[in-house]
Amino acid sequence: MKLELRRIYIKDLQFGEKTSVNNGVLTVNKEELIAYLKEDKKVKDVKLDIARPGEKVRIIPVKDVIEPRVKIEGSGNGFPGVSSKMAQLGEGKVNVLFGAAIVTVGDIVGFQEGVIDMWGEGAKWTPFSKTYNLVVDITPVDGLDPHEHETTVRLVGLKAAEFVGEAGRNVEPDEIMTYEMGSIHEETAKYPNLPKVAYVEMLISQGLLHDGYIYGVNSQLILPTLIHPNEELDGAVISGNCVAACDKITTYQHQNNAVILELYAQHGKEINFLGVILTPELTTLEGKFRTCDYTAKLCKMIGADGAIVSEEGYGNPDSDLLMICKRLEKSGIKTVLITDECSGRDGMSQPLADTTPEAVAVVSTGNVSHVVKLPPADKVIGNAEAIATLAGGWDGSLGDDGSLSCELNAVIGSTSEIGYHNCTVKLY
Amino acid sequence: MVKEIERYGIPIVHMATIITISQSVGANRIVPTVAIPHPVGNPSLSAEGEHELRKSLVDKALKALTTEVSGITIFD
Amino acid sequence: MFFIEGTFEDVLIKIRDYVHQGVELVSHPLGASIRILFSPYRSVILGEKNNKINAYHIEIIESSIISYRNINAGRKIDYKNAHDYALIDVELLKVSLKSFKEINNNHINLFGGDSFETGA
Amino acid sequence: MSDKYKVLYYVNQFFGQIGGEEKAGMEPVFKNEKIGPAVGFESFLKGNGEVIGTIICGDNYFNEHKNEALSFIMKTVKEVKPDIVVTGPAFNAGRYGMACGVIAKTIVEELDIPAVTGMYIENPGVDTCKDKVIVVSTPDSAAGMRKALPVMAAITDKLMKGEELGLPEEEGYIPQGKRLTVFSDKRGSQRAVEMLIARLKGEGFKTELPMPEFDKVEPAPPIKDLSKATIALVTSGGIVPKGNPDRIQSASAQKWGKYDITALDKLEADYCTIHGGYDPVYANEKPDRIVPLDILRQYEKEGIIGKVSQYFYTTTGTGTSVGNSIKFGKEIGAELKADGVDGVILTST
Repeated sequence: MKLELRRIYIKDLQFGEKTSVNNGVLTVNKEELIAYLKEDKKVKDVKLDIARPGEKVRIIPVKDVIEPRVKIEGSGNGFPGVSSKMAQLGEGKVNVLFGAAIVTVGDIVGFQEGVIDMWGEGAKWTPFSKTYNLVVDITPVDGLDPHEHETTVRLVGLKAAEFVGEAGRNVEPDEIMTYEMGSIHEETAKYPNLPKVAYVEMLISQGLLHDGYIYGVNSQLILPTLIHPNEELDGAVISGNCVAACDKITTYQHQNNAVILELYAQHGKEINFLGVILTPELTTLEGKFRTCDYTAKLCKMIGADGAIVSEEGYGNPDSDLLMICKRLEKSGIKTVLITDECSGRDGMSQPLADTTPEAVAVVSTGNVSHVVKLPPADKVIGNAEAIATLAGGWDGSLGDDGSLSCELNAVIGSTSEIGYHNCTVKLY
Repeated sequence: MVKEIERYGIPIVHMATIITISQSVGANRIVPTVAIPHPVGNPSLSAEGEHELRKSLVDKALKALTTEVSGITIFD
Repeated sequence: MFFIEGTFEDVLIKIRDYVHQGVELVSHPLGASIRILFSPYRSVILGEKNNKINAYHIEIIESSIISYRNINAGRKIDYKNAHDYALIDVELLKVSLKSFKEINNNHINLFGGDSFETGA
Repeated sequence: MSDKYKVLYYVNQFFGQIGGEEKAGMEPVFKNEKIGPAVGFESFLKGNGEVIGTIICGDNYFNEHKNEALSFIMKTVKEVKPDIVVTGPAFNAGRYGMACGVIAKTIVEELDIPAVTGMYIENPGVDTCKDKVIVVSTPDSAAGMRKALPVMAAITDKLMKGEELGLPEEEGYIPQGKRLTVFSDKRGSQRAVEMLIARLKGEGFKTELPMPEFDKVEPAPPIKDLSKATIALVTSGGIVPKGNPDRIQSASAQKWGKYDITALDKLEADYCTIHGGYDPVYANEKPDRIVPLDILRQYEKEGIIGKVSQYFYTTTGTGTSVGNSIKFGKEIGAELKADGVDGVILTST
């Protein structure tokens, strides 16, 4: 498979008459986009807003982040199986509005958090303070059940990304990234002496607000599955998870999965990258045994010498992460785990909900209970009341000057367990 | 306590209701017991029944003490 | 169905008592994100009572209690959103039950009823 | 008037220039001058701070009369009002290390005054205080004084200036066990792939999240002939003679007790539990539910086991610190060994 991600650098975002890209400035026709999104009969109202890097703007509660793109060659524009017709992804040419993002906000439940601060202290902690964000605030019609509500908000976000992405169709890219990889046999013939590496990407697969989708299939329903890295880069995997703000994998992060990109960068040099195994994180112990055994078996079947395993979430998925590690190590497959940790506000508690001596190589992407202080914003996009959720829960979290202390777990992408961000933990 | 006693070379069996391995106290020989308030008894049984139960648990403990082990071993 | 008038922690402790008596743990006691640990409600599925105590289940419930206490030290339970937490709890429970049934074709009986819940 | 910050120093009888082991029983005294290492220490503060006095106490006195010693020291601290307290360095001296650690930690916890000490990594005093006190990592003997003092002084100076300390290995102190979130120059995915490549090449790598280390003990060899073996009973279930003669704490135990059971066939109403962690009804009804003496005695009579050891040992497990449970284990183990015990049954609740 060969996929070209053709990056058009976006340097500003504004509303205007024609949805278009000119000299790196992305212009969106507000009314047109709203009208398009409201074609969905379940959408009552849509509000659009813009948040640029450096502005004293806070976005809350964030549901998902999506990169606007358009496929100009090859099958399957958008998100097949979800927002567009089914198609095989992974091949062709995609124009990417690189540096822009669609950010959806929408209250599905009252305890949602997920904050993006575009400036100052808060900006350091989220990768999405650096993107030009088109914020889509969705109010569905009354009387939807929570599942329909969630689906509606999810679909609207994806459609908005498709709509905006279309603006890049005829724009010359600034940079072309090419991702090409043949069958395992072909690649192994090319690089017979390089160690073979699989990437196991775990997905929260547990129910409402705790799901992920692969070509539209709820990951709850699958056995671990082998997927070509290009398919994920091309939009095959999307997020339906909006509780774990700090470590959920947003759709944007699937489209730009940092582990995949890093493994690709080393493919043919230091390693032979075999592919991605998507593994659901189920709630029942029997389910966990099944998926963990199956994951290890897939790694063995494709002949992996090493594997990177990334987690999504904290708590019961820790068990899956370590069970997979144990099985891989016992099969002689060298494993590196990526996880965040919950070592308490003072950093002195046991970091994971489970442990295993086989986990000798672990990358930590931060302590989800680490406290950060966020100064008051000039403007809040979304639901200002949701800030109370962030501030709630413990004493001393709201300062006299209006600043608020919150734990990293509320900040989108701060402790990304696919290693999308720079946080780590050191022992002091 | 278990580890320190075993360091003297005396075999020790830990009869415990909480046999958490991850938070392990380092016991090599473990016999799981009935419940926290009555590890080697069960008030819901008759006097004879309870005696038999305790006997069987002590039997397991003695079996553990007379068995060669190479690492954490649960006798149940 | 057992309903425990108390907190998430009370549910975990009750489960621990049962698991120590040989009751199987069917679903994991913790949620998949730290947010869920602030919930006033939690349902967990338990299975049959066996004569044999499952060391792995004990390990899970014990470390779940430790994790719960670590995370909630100094924190208040989020009662303000209790209604929404209840909704999510029941939704996650439905998925767990469905998954449990698919795996076991109902050949394992659930203990006593099906689950634990808190109310506070 | 001086705007220098005030340091109170603590040393033992030896470094306080009173005397050696023969003076180890001396009670604490306070002298409003710099003594011993305090002199050198102050010189490394570069004029930013001054040592306003030295407390000297005998190592044995401190360890044997902890409460009295601490109350004198705390009283002195309250009177002289230092900005920071420095103890030691104690190098690898165990009793001195315990004193330096306990004093420093108590001052931090009760008076909220920062404290710095110095010890060799294996000094048992390290674990008494490292979570609350900055413990500079020193060589194992006093020959390392010249290395230790500048580091202790530099850290003291930083703390007094309100500067954040860097990584333990950079600053020279023993990690306090705090896992703090910081930014790396590489994102997580890159660190993961580099770590994997290092592993695959057989090169060194360093995990960012070490799994808790389980201190394992080689299993002791099994009992060969049970019918000749002496079996001892130990419990953390808090079973004691009624009235709790040794006043063992119901939680966070500070001590253990041993009781002669030679004359008993089972544990009855004159025993009860003082354990604070569970419902005591069942244990009080029948203490054998915690310590199965009845069965063991029966087996002794039947010749299945050689004999039941003369004493059973007891403490409470709830909330008991790791340090104490290690201490109890060592002490009880030594007695069991001396009594020729062949096997131990330890029951926990």
